Amino acid sequence: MDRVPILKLGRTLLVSIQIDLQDATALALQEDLSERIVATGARGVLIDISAVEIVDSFIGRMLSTIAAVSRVLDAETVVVGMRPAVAITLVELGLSLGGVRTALDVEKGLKLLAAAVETEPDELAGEAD
Amino acid sequence: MDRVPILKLGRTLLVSIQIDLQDATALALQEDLSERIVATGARGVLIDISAVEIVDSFIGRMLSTIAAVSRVLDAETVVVGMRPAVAITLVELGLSLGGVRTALDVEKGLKLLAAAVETEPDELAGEAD
Amino acid sequence: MNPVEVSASETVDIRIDQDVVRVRQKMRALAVTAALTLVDQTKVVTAASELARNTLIYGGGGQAVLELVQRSPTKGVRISFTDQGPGIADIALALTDGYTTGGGLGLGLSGARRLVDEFELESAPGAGTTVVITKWGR
Amino acid sequence: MNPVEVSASETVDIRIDQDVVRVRQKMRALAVTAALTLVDQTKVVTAASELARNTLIYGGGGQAVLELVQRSPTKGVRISFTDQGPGIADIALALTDGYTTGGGLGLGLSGARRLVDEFELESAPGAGTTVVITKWGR
Ligand SMILES: Nc1ncnc2c1ncn2[C@@H]1O[C@H](COP(=O)(O)OP(=O)(O)O)[C@@H](O)[C@H]1O
Ligand SMILES: Nc1ncnc2c1ncn2[C@@H]1O[C@H](COP(=O)(O)OP(=O)(O)O)[C@@H](O)[C@H]1O
Repeated sequence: MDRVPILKLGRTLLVSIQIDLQDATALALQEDLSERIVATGARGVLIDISAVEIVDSFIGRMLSTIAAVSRVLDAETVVVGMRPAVAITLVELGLSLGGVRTALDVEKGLKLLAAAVETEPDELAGEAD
Repeated sequence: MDRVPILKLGRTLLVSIQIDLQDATALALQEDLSERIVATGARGVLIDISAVEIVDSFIGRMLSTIAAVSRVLDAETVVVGMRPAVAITLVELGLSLGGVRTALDVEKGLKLLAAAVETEPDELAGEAD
Repeated sequence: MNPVEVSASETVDIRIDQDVVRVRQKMRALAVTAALTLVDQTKVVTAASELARNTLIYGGGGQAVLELVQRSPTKGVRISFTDQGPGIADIALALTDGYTTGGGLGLGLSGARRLVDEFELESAPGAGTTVVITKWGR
Repeated sequence: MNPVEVSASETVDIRIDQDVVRVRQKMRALAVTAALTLVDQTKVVTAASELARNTLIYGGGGQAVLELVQRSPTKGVRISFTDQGPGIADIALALTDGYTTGGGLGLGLSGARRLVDEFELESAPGAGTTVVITKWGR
């Protein structure tokens, strides 16, 4: 089974899905990400799916689960680069990806994550000190 | 029945769950904490679950209830140290722990509580959500 | 209406996780050959992925047959999934959004049906399951 | 598909609160023996905890039977809960997220099902309830 690599950039974990995900790989990514969030104290997760040709209900669920798990672990997830054909298909399939934040591209996604982390109360207090 | 001890550190109540919680113990903790918040005027509650191997719907509900009750009593609750496997399982079980603030570890949790207390509610009101 | 002609056909065994990926890839290649639009390619590949996973998980494995079809002058793709698994007792229920017996999202059958032009499901308890979907070019 | 073999089995009575904790602990030990991943151990223990509580609260007590199972070459764990309680009249409803007759979160049955690989529920009003779940290694 292939494994999707996870990169760390400051307080953000970066994932770029470049392969056609088999279910076991998707599950492993979910678990690897949760572990890395806890191990690194990352506050953001950015998942680039611009190379992903289809998102079926299994992969869609993986994205929702990653978003929910990261939230429980005090990190924010953004999914970027979804292709228009994938977005249309997802909607017809019946998946809404509720709870998953999306952005157009990596740059916009990183901005969104930076904003989410900067407005945290502890950060505000840290600056006031 | 075992009882989970509650420690007081300044204006914060500290709980570290070290045992496999039976339901009655979870309920007792919920009640003990409410009483101690009122008795001590604590402004923060920190619950360390780093030793907790599973959070099922009963324990998850206990955490949500503690967070909600403390809020009503003018205190903030932070849950820290959730294991990655617990986070994934919680989400698949269907629990979102909505309303429960989380942080990576005790240190980050205490910072978060300090910030919440220092920044008075009316100051935060403009920023919230 | 003109009759449907089959001009190419290929069989894929579905035994392991990775076979679901193979079905997707072969379905994509065929959809490109049939000159489906990018959106239609994506839809039929997604539908095939859902059904291949069902064949594996609920059917205990089986086969997919991919076909290039033509009903002059329109080209299209067809894929049939067959398994000898437990079958489906209540087909209408299985086709309901959100219904699952396995802890999925319950969108595989219902969603796949929405994504294609033709959808046939044949199943009975103990007699296995066959699903055939077709997507036509525009 | 190879047949399922049972290689170890243990019974736990579920009469009091503390028995739910015992089920969790024994389930964990068995999942470790079956070499499940940490995440899969956590999932099956959590599912067992939900079902043990239902056996106690709704079933009025009962039994859990824990088994180490094997379908060559895969190992797994299975746990069955049985009670002689009032049973469940509408099983589909009981399996719906959020449905509870007892003031719970209504996630016990539906959530447990999502956490495991196989889930069987047999129940009828007056005839008690049996739930069997299985989690396989990867
Ligand atoms: N090939 C099959 N063999 C037996 N049962 C099936 C098959 N495909 C689907 N089903 C049944 O139909 C239900 C709904 O399927 P689906 O809509 O794909 O949702 P999901 O895959 O999320 O369970 C499944 O949970 C299963 O009970
Ligand atoms: N062993 C059982 N015996 C009788 N009824 C049960 C049993 N287990 C579950 N139920 C019924 O199914 C409902 C849903 O159960 P569940 O999903 O576990 O939610 P909860 O435990 O929060 O009520 C219960 O409220 C109860 O009515």
